[in-house]
Amino acid sequence: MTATQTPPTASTTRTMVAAINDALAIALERDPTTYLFGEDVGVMGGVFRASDGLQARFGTDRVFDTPLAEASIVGMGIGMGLAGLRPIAEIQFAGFMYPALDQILSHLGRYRHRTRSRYSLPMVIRAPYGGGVHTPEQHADSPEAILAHVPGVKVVIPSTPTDAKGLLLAAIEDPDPVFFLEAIKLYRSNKESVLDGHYTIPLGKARVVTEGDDVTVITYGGMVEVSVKAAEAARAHGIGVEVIDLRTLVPMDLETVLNSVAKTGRAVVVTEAPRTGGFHSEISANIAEHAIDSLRAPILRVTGYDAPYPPFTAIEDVYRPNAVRVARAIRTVMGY
Amino acid sequence: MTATQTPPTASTTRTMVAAINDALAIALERDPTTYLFGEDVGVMGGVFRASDGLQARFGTDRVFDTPLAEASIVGMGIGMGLAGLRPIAEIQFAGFMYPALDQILSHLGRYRHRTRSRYSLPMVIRAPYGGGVHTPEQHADSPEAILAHVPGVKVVIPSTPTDAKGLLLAAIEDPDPVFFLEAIKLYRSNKESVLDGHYTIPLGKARVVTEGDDVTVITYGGMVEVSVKAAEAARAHGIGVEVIDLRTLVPMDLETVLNSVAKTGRAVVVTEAPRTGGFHSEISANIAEHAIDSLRAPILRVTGYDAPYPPFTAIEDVYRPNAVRVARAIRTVMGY
Amino acid sequence: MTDLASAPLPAVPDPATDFPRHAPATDIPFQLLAPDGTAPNPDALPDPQTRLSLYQHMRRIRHFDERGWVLYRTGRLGVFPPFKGMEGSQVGTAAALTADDWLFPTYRDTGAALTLGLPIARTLAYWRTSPHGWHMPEHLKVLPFYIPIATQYPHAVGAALAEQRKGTKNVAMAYIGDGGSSEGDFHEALNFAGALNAPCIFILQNNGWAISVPTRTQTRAVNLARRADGYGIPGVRVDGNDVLATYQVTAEAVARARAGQGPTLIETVTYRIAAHTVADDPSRYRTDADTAGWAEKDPITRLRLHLLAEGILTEESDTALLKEIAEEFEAALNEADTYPDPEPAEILDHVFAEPTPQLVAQRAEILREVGE
Amino acid sequence: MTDLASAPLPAVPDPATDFPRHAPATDIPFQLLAPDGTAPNPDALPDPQTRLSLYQHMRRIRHFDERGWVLYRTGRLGVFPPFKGMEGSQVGTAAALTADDWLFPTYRDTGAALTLGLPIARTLAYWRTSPHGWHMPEHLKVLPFYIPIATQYPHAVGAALAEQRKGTKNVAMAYIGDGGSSEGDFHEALNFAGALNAPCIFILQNNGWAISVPTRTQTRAVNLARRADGYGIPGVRVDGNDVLATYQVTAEAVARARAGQGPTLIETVTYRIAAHTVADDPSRYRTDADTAGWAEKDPITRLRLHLLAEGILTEESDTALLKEIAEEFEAALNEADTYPDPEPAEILDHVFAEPTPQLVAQRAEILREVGE
Ligand SMILES: Cc1ncc(C[n+]2csc(CCOP(=O)(O)OP(=O)(O)O)c2C)c(N)n1
Ligand SMILES: Cc1ncc(C[n+]2csc(CCOP(=O)(O)OP(=O)(O)O)c2C)c(N)n1
Ligand SMILES: [Mg+2]
Ligand SMILES: [Mg+2]
Repeated sequence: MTATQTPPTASTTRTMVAAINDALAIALERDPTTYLFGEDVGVMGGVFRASDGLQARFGTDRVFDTPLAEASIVGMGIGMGLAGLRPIAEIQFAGFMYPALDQILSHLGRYRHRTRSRYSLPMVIRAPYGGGVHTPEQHADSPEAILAHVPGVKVVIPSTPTDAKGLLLAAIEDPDPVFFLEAIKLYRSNKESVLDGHYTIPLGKARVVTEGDDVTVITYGGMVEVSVKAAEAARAHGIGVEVIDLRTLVPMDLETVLNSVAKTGRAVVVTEAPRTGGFHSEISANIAEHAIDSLRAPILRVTGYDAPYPPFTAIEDVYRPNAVRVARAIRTVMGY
Repeated sequence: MTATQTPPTASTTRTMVAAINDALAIALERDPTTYLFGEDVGVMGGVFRASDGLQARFGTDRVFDTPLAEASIVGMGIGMGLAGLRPIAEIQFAGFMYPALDQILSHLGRYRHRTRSRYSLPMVIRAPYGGGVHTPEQHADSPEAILAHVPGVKVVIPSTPTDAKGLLLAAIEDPDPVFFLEAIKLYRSNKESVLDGHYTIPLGKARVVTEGDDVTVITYGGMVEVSVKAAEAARAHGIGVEVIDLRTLVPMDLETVLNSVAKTGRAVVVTEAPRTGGFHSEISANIAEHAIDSLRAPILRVTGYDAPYPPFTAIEDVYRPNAVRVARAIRTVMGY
Repeated sequence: MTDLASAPLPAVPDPATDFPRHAPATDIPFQLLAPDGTAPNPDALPDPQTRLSLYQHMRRIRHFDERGWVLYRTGRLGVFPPFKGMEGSQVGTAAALTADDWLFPTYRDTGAALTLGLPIARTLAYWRTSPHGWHMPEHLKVLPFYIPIATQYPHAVGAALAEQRKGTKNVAMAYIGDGGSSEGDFHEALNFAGALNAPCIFILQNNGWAISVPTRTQTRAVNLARRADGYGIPGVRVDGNDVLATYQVTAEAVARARAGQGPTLIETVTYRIAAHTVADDPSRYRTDADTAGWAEKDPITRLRLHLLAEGILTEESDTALLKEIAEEFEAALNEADTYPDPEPAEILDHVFAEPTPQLVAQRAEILREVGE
Repeated sequence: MTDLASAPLPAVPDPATDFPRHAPATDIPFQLLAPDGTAPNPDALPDPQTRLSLYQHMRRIRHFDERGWVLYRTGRLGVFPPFKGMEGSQVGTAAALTADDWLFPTYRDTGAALTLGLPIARTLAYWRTSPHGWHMPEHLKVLPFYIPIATQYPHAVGAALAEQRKGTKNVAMAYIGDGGSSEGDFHEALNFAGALNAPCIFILQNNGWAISVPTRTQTRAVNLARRADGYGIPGVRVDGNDVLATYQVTAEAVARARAGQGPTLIETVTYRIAAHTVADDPSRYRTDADTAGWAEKDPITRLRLHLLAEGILTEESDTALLKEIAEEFEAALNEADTYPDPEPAEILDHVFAEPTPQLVAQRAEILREVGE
């Protein structure tokens, strides 16, 4: 964490969504150029209550509901960013980012480049993503690989309340556009003691969650707890698993990944996105390019499948990787 | 190639765009349920003349200009597909597919799945892609990785006139949605003798362009000729390069790739898309997962960079991989 | 009425003779029946059998909605979006179609789909998130409820265009909400349909809310039917709680579309009396003052008063109807209970006509997983 | 007039006193000056200095367009989209702004950007695809020409909203074409601007064509200004070849926006006399019959006749003006010629404020490559 003017002293037990709410409040409080908007973020405080109470506190000018149109939520944010504000947009679910992909691909990542830094876009786009909580069709998508393929945007995915708060504040203060995806599954499932007040966690630095000498598991967001569970199971069998939480997909902290793989010689990548073209493959390709000599086993990918995330509650858990699947991959690379 | 009722006998020298035009004409002729539409495809015959003469021949009902709105070009095509037609849509440039990404991600690949095969979408979406010809901003994008990450759609990218025709006819006859990306650079740069009449080339089968024992180069579309040039240069230095033209990204012909890598032990992947999250990484990850034992060197990626394709003519060639860059990668893996 | 599911829909009128008047896009919604059930112009009403039929359908879908809440609370139905108060809008529009026409419903339009003949059991299966609910019956052209907002509008244009090009007289009808009308797809679809003269009926159910966002925040416009002008197509604003008026303007639009006269936008002015979904708590964003007055505009009460006054319905026949509806529903519920749970590997079914090598391998992974 | 680039734009009128009349959204475009240069209502015209200034600006951008063709043919300019015949539309709208306002031009709107003060040398650099042309001058809020269609409209809403929230009186103006008005972003932006009361002026230049697609194929609507009704905002249809009328309705809309009265949609009815771009061959899709009559509606000829008749311009002063314009242009061309070519590694500049490790490594790759 980065030192700040007013170092936080006390802390409070918070869920991830509460930590996000806290971060948004701090950002709105500290910087009058920040604005928060999206569908149902104002009066209602967001469908997950991430912005609960913020409109009442900061007014309808700073925190407001928009019409229902994601392309323009992002597009309007771009215009606000050009004009020197710091827009924070919420897209209600990551699967509803799709109407905004034109604005994202055509503009969001290109503005600094196409104006040779005359303009920058210090915009944050938050969206809940991922499965595991029996949401309706298209509410459980994990489109991070698409966003990570857009030059000029950063992609952040936290896995703990503390990280969520510090990374979100760093994202808001970043001079460039940042996607901030929040695993729905984690919103309320875990609480932890989170520092009060302002602090940031730098973008682009991975976190080593568990240390181990035998296998490196690289993952992020909602798959971190799954991977940690698998690591614990493996440890019971004497296998040391180093779980790396990337925290930031772009820029990726390749150094931490490569250092670990250099030590373990085995890598498993875990995401809940569809297999073909997921960000897991990018991680894997980086290892295959930069650490081939260390590798003692294939790089396995534990992921969703090449089908839409199923809207069929009874079988959705088959799609989303669980600790058993990760543990099997760990055993496979160990037994290789 | 696949045998057909009326096996082609004669052949004609054709550019790739002429071969595409021929394929479209044959499809429209053979199957009255095929429809061709998009911006400027009718009266004008397309900005690259891919549909030249087709409206005059098949009428304004079958071949027609739409209003300027890509989301609805795809969305309307979906509706036509639901109703049992075979829509063929042209998106004027792949970089203008972005407004349609919502329809693509939310629906195009999901219809068979969400209706349990009650409905299928035998739709083809053609678009020119890629750089090398000094087009304006956003006219040189290579978004194939995004499309390949969409479950339920196929992605085809030809590299020769003969392939373009046979693959396009196969795509049109496929019962599921297919993206067909055409490298602008190749539209008129090469001519070859292309069979007249109807033939298809099956989707999902790669083509070994040059054989070699030392290095496998996996690529597609506009990068095939670049890779072949590099392979020729390498051969002059006694290095045998096997260039594989994937032809179909989804489904990928992994078997052909793995067989080659098993033989050569070295792999280089080449695309012109941005580095992070490109389809090159998917190819690489597959090799790292399935052929680690064969690998004698890192899997190198020769690609575009993590910046927008530059609209600055004077330096755009720095961005797009050329034979020198591919040759260097070949030398690197050989010298490893 | 013996088989409610296949109860005949009212006969569709001939535009030339039956509807010489084109409902104008005034700000005041077109109405045939006042909230107290009186009809200022009795001659303008559809025939008695049509009125009764519309009432039966409204009753039937209201029962679905009411039972849905109970089933949800007892864990026998998943989260679903209720449509109470919108029966006039949903029945009045869907009833103007035949089974040969296309219906593109949103998640809110269970009632419209039921009206056109979607079996109750299948509908329950959908809201139970069973794959059976997604496989639509072959004799209908009803699409599974759309979850993403507005994307169905261009699909309807495509289906309508396909019918036009095939030379049939079939039309496509798509639903959207006040919120959905802010999305770009809404605009594009209306413009495409106008430009291509597609036989498409666009129903915009303005129910006052998009989750927590009231229509006045959604747009500065008061009259959303007026948007049609911008595409050179007719737009009609109708009282969606007046099923007779809604049916009449829709039937007219359908007839026009069948006659090759192109698309129509119909704004049905109605109200979302209930929560956004059964899991939503509207007290977080609206007060009783917001909803005041709408209960009195209930579409069922209104038509019921009228039918009783006209003698088309009696208290007795109404009671019999309710009983029949309840029986039908319980039978369907029993049927839905017999649908087996899906197999794990079904998540990979129906991705492509022929599974790719990747999908074959992934299916094997799943089977290994499950076998363990 | 000594410095054309910084020639003062006409004073902006006060809405209360100068424009009590709100131009109605009739189908007949609002006009002050007939094609023959006569003014049916001379009292309604802007003051003589404003008229002269608008003429000077039109002349100046016409020169750019004409020289552009020549430079293109001799390889000294890249492909660019000409705007001949649209000078009334571009000058009449942009002239209503000040340098504190935002301008979101499309590739077609070189003339509008020049009018607001974008230096000619920089503009030439853009069409030479030099990075110098993308770096917009700090004293202006003009964005680099938009290549993808319609996406600028929501940006303008955001910039306008930002000005509103900052409490300034600045406005944002965005251009779009008849083709662009079919995209979803058009609709969303107008609705957002209405709902949020953003001080935004939406200019829809209806020039009859979207590459090969005529407006009648693009939409069934004849009057695109009417679309404003659907968002509860004013819409004005104006003769874009009448720079005085265009200027007047735009100045009025700007004044309204500055006064907190929200957005306006202005359809300027004009014509793309020339090809889509200098590399396009319109004979593939249109005939002389299509373009017939439009040459006579030339916006420059029209105002010139009027100014000469009124004695605001003389043949002599006109000749002097042309000479001055030509000199200014050649000086700018010389300046543009001095701009150095970009360095190879510049393709990786300006992606992020701080290059990521990945970009640092990729830059090293390029430098290795180039060094070889
Ligand atoms: C593209 C998209 N954005 C957001 C959502 C989340 N969402 C579901 S319903 C809804 C409100 C829709 O309001 P309206 O269109 O008026 O329909 P109603 O619910 O009133 O029937 C929103 C924002 C979604 N499903 N799809
Ligand atoms: C999203 C997108 N789709 C397609 C294109 C290709 N394209 C460039 S200009 C043009 C026609 C635009 O017509 P209009 O909006 O009327 O503007 P005009 O060229 O007449 O000024 C098209 C289709 C594009 N640039 N962006
Ligand atoms: Mg609503
Ligand atoms: Mg135009």
